[in-house]
Amino acid sequence: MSTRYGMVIDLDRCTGCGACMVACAAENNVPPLPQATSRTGLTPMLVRRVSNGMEGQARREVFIPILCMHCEHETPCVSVCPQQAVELDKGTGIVMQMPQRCLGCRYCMTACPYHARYFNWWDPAWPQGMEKSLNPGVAVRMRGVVEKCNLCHARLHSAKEKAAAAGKREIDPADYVPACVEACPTAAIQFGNLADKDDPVSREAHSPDAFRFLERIGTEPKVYYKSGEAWVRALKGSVSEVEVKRG
Amino acid sequence: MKITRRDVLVWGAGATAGLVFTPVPWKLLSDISIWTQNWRWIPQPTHRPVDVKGSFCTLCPNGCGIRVRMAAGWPVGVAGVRSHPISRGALCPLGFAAHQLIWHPQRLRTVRHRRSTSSWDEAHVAFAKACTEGPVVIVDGYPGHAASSLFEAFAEKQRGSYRVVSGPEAQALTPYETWSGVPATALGYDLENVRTIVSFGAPLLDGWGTPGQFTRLWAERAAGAADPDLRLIQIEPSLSRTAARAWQRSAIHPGGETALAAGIARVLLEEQLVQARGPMPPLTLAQSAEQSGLSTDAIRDLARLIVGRPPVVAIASDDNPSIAALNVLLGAVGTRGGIVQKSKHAKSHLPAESELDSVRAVLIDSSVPWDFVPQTDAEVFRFAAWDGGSSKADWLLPAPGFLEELTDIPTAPTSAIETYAIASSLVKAPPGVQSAAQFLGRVDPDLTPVDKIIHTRCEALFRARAGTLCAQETTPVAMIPSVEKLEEQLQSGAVWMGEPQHPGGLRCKLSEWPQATRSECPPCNSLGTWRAPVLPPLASKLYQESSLREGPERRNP
Amino acid sequence: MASTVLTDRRWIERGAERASLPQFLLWLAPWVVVLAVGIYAGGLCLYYGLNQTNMDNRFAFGLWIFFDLSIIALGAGAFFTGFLVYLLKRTDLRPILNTAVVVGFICYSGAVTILMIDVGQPLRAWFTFWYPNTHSMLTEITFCITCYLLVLSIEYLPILLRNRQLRKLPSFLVFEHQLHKLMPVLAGVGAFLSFFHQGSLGGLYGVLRGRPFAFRQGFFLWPSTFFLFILSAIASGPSFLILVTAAAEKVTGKRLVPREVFQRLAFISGALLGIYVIAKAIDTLIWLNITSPSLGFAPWQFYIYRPFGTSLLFVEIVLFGLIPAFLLTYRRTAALRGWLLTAAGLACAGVVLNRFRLTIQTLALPTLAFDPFLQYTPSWQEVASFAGVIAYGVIVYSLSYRYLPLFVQLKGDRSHVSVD
Amino acid sequence: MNATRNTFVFGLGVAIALLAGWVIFPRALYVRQNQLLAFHHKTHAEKSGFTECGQCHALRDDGTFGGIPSSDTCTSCHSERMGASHDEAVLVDNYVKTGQEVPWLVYARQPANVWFSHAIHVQRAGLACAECHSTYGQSDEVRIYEQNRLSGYSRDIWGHSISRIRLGRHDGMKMDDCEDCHRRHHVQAGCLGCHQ
Repeated sequence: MSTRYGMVIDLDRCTGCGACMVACAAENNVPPLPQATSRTGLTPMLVRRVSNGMEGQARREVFIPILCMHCEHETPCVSVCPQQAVELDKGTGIVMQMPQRCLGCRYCMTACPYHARYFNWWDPAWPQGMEKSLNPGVAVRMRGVVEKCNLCHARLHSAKEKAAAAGKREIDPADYVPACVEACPTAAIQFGNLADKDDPVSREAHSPDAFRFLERIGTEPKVYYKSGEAWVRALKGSVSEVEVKRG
Repeated sequence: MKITRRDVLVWGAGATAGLVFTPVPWKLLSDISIWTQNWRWIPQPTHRPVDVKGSFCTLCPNGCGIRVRMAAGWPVGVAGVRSHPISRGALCPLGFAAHQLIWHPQRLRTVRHRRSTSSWDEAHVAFAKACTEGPVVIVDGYPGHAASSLFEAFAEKQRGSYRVVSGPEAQALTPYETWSGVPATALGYDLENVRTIVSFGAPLLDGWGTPGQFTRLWAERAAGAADPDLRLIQIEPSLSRTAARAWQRSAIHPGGETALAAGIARVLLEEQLVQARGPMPPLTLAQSAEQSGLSTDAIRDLARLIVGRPPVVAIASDDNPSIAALNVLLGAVGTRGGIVQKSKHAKSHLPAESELDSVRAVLIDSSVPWDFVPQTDAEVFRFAAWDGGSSKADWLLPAPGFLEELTDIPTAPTSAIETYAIASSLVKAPPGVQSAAQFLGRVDPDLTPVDKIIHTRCEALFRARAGTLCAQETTPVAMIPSVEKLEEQLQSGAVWMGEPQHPGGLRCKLSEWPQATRSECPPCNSLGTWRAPVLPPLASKLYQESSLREGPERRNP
Repeated sequence: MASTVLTDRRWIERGAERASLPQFLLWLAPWVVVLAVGIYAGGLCLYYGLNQTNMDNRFAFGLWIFFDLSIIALGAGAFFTGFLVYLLKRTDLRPILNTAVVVGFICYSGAVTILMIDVGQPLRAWFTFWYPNTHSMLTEITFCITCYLLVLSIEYLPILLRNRQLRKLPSFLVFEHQLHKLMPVLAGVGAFLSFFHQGSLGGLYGVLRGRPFAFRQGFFLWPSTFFLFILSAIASGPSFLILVTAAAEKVTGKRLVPREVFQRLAFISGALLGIYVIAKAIDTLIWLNITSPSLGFAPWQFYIYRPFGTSLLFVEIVLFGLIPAFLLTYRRTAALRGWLLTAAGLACAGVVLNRFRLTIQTLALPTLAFDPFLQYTPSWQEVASFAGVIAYGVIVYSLSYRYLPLFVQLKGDRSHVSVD
Repeated sequence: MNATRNTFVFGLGVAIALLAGWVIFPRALYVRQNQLLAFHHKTHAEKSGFTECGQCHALRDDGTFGGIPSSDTCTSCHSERMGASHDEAVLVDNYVKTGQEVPWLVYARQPANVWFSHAIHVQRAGLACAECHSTYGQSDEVRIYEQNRLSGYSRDIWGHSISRIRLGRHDGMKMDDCEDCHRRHHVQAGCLGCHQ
């Protein structure tokens, strides 16, 4: 049975501390560029701050971690890439971006409704000496290519290698936990195998409070969100739907 | 025969035609695109093996447990440690990129005297001279760690004095010290057992105390529930990230905390919602309503809500005595789930600000926040690993940075349980770097060096045979064969945890409602108790590449 | 002597009236400057990377995609005229044919240049041929445009070889003659390729399920925009030819093609435009009422952000659609030069506006409920390279006009070449 | 006359192009370097009595591949000079004694974006080392390391036939070669399987 890695992010638990963002950047050797802005930076994991549009005592806010949703069906970015630099991995369900194949046309970025893809506008650079702190097992991307969340596949690699060395075929789930999941201080991000009915994550994914953003587009994202607050769940729709709900 | 222009053309045509049938164009096409995949100016990580070392974060007094991934002798990643009894696997966002700080562009590498390059010898001469001429003050940021006792010993011998700069959480505990006589450093919050928390602007979910501790508790016992087991009531003028996630929230006028505390106290006493019978605050309910910006009814409801689910504790963001007094009324002092005494042998310290005139020199340890500037005309020796800029200090002395120095980690300020840990130095400090303790050790060779002090402390722990050692599995100290074994385990990331003290024995005598004082320290910023003057470059993403946090502005050049 | 140095008479068609060389150079000078700046700007983008542009992660496609889509649509006149002349045997259009080829060549080569500047790793562009993803519209476009540019170059060659001097080389003449026999085939191939990539350019955004403003239901594997793009392209192509030729006539102060040709083109353009607009209207209705609601997007939400109100829709369909369609087809108005040119202009404006909305508006509109509406202003580097390509077009056209027999009817129809 | 002359000149062009392309170009494209020390696999195998590659090139506990043994492995025999050769002196004085690593040129080094696990290919799939590395392990030669001037890759990656037509069985370590082998063994990895 093939694995389908996915996440359930409990928005009620997210305090917006940003640990996931930093841990992700450190794990994946994202360069700290002084000139990068909120629109040109590289944030494979990005926590967004969203309010219910009210003011004063009635105002509510929620923090929404946005990463690649690893769409399972008609994955928008896979079909558009002209040279097979994007792939939905058969074995794991991870949507995979190959920077070394990418020609930087950015068609996939226009295709992604979640804006979870990022372009290397600059050559990656580190302050003098800091390249020694690069994480082994993750290749640094060059200027002019697209990158995104690969579910920390470097960790999947070492898990596989460890299993192989121990003569096992299947990896030990404990060995493969993405950086953001590991970093979350409130365990708001749950990671697991959606194809496995008994996996807590696939159970969570079917709870009444669970939802996915822009579900109706029909791309079957594998990153679920959950919240007890109706106004937060309403955010899954388009502007129009939310407006309608807000009345 | 002469070569005509036509010949050249024809020859060229032939050569071009021929070239197509050689590897040249095709191989070049391939190699050039491979070249774009391996640009020489783009650094790549090392091939060397990775091993994981257990240690502790020294960037704030809370000392969260960390796992450091090391390759080729350098740290390449930081993660939390689940088995740590207080931080419980969590780190603040800044911690996850802290290993970059070694390479921070603002790293201080040379001794500077009034902004011009100088040498350690000159600094020594200057400081030794100062010691002979008059009293010196040593300012420490992490009271209770091994270097602290070295500082104290030195100050004593030099007829100087030892002062402490404590963070907002610790300061919030000072009123109880004045009323009970128990030093603030011996107090802590019994968060594990509390069921209602009234936070007067304390950033509980935003780097307050040991970041992992409360957020994890809140996530397990409060998050998302309509009527949670742990009620978090946030009283704050603005919609902070804590307020945004709190169970209940009251927006009050800025600075209205004191008045509101008084108002709530009055309601509690008038409606006899608590055992205490006094003291009654001077403010009438109307006055406190007017000053806090809540209606009198709102204050009444709030008071009733607070006592609705004991045990309850009020947490202030600074040393506001009215809020402390409210805790006394609520019976939250010296009781389960309230403010408890964690240790018997903690000392109280002079705050760094108090009388600094007629002092010859001030030596500031690198653990002291960069923005602490002593109000004195004495000669200032400032130790720091990073140059935060615009320093008034006469001497800037490069200190070891993150992971570079052997130090021990005493109990975290807010913790209710005593802990002890050792952060061994995993990385060789750059040349020309010296800690304040080493510096003083050279001035006065008779001082016991830090490693010795740590060893004696381990011996003390071993002899006491109390508490447990938390690593992957927890083992009672009594089961550990030798002090060497104990020290070795501590060196490799284990944490010693003392037995929880019986909450009783802490009594606050409060005859009259305290006068409102000007609060000394500003409320914590979103950096929590972060002490380094710079941020890890990657952490600045939070400010620079997302709208997640507003300010402080990126602190890197 | 000096006069002979400063003259290029021997390169110019016998009997053809051309401005003096200095005059001509004076005309070229400003364009050369613009081209130079454009090349510099393009160089900056290639050397320092795309941080030179104002594009960003959310506005990942900028000015260039709009530019490419527009000029390729306008360049459609080339293949379409060839198609009419060679395959539908509309020989009365022959006089415009050479212009069509040159214009087409300019547009396509310009588009490819811009494309190469605005991808992050141009040196890897060949991967598309080596590891093609057959599901991608962009693969289809890359293949077709590259091949068609080749075709256009071959079609351009005989015109080049007919230059007075080059003609003198017998081998060239033979070659040119052979090529000429090939023309119908090439026209056929060109037409085929063009139909496809014009379509796939429409598909480029039409397939974006994640962008409900652009997404369209399809027939077979192609979204409706695939066919709308073909239609709009072949509708506006001839109009553009009219404009270009008219402009040339204005500059040179000569009558270059017989009026009937203009009439003919106008009618074809108008008729197709009419069909296009109707199809477009129907498509819009289907999209507004079925496609986008089914994805959870209410039609009104696409139009609440200024300046992208419903007024644009009206402009595109009526002002730049129905009206020029009428003016171009109605014999009376088509006969009046003023009306003719206005109408042609409107028709071209229509297709350009359509490309603009599809490329730029799609990216500006939010998808997630908490997305902002985005602004984007191109950097000078983008604008300059844009202008550079236009300058390049003017220069190539001027040179071709001066030294090549673009308007062969000047000496009667010379479908077969005679050596003089 | 004219025609024959043309054909001749044209042919000359073709000939020169072919010569340059097939003979000069491959030489010009690669930089040839000697290893710093003349290490002989055969001798070491005989002296040590090792029979398996894995006895020196071992897997680490976490399954990662040890690669070329570190210089302290040499210490066991080369703690003092064994013979008068210059290389021996260099090895002992500059590396064994200082504990520094010998800067070996790695013939089979893959670029940073490739993730290759010896544990999976050797341990689990049971491939013989020679499958990829040929029999260099038994040879007594010290190969010259050829580096591509443009890509910086070792010649072994592209393989020694410049046209890659009729490559030796163990020649070439390009993605195509990996894919061939995967196809032969019906193993599907996907991009993610072998790339970082």
